[in-house]
Amino acid sequence: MLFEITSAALDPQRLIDHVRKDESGAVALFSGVVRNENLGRRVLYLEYDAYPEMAERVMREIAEEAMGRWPITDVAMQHRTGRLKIGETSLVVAVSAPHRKEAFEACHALVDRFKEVVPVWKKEVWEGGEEWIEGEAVRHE
Amino acid sequence: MLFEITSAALDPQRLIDHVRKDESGAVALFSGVVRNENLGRRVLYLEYDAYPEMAERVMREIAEEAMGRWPITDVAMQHRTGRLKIGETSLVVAVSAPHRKEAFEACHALVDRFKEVVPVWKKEVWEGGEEWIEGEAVRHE
Amino acid sequence: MKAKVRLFARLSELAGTREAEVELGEGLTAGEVYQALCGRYTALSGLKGSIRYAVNGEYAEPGHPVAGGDEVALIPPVSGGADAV
Amino acid sequence: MKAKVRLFARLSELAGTREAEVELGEGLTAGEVYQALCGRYTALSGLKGSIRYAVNGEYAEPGHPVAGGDEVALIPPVSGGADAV
Repeated sequence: MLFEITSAALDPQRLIDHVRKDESGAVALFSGVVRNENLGRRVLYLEYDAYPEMAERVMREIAEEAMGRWPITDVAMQHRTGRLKIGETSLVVAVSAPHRKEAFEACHALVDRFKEVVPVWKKEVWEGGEEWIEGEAVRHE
Repeated sequence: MLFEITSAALDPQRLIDHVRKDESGAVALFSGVVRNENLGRRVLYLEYDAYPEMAERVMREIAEEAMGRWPITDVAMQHRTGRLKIGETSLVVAVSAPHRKEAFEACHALVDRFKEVVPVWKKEVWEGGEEWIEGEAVRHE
Repeated sequence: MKAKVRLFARLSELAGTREAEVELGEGLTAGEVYQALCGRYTALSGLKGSIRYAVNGEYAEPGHPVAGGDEVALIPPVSGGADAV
Repeated sequence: MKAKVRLFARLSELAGTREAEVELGEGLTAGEVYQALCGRYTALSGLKGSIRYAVNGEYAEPGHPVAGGDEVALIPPVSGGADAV
């Protein structure tokens, strides 16, 4: 398992190599990329803030939940902080499993869960304004 | 779009870079990896054969089907041929989309469809024997 | 007896700081630590409904007691990743 | 008037070749091209139920007519990728 909050560029290949095991036939990977538009606004860049120590701990918790729920072999996640341009990768989640169905399901569920509970925040900056985007105020514990 | 049958090592990062567009917020990727066991047999290596010209054409067809069915922005696929060791990647499918749900669904469906119709075959070689693995004899046209 | 408070994202911009110290006196809960901060940084007021708390890096209820040396974090609704949906 | 035939995977091992030429005579279908090959490479016999055909790189029914210069491929059940399920 590998969980990282980092200001450096993310590296999907490293996460694929990390999760791959000799018994895993499938790796599913999600890469979240900064796009040029949101809610009809032309985005200039995003800025990410995080509570790194807690984020890495919560990532481990949700990964362990997923390992208990699906027959998967490993999980790795990275989230980037700081200013990200259009096209840069903010989040990578990789899951390995013997079979692809479980790899896809667990990877998708982990991305959903990440966005609910991992303490990372994004600010959208557009021409003439900016706003901290806030997710649903869910309480999960 | 990018469709390749190649005897060289596959490159997931290149496919991610290829499918990513400024309007896509999500890239889902599948990497099929040679695993050490199948049907209880200890696999030594796999050998892949393909009909490359037709395979690249059929990949394009199923990608276009997917582009018509889901709001996705691009698709790329590579399959490797020749002898592959445990842990080497035989298939990579990458899909970009504005949102992750469609990226995951289309990527998963494309891997399923690839295995039904793209003319690529694998031979499993284990201690003391070998066998061409044959999928379901489906007829889809 | 003091606790360290960490602020992130919109909350840190509203308060103009990413860290603060709060005197616990007879003892405070996580929610009361937030109320104490509101007295000092008035721009933080009125956000109680959307804030979650963490004590020493783990999510905690507003009523969770805070001990001397604890690290309390005010957690606005998280929004990691890139795509909205 | 001849067609080129391509063989892959198990079929190429059974025939001992990856390519063959078949004389079309008065005209043959894709399925008849396979039957003609079975006369030459007897190990290919009996696989009709599992073979699909492609003519010039596109899947075709067994009854698809083959013209001179066409490329006919005998396609055993495909099995790309790595994981079984």
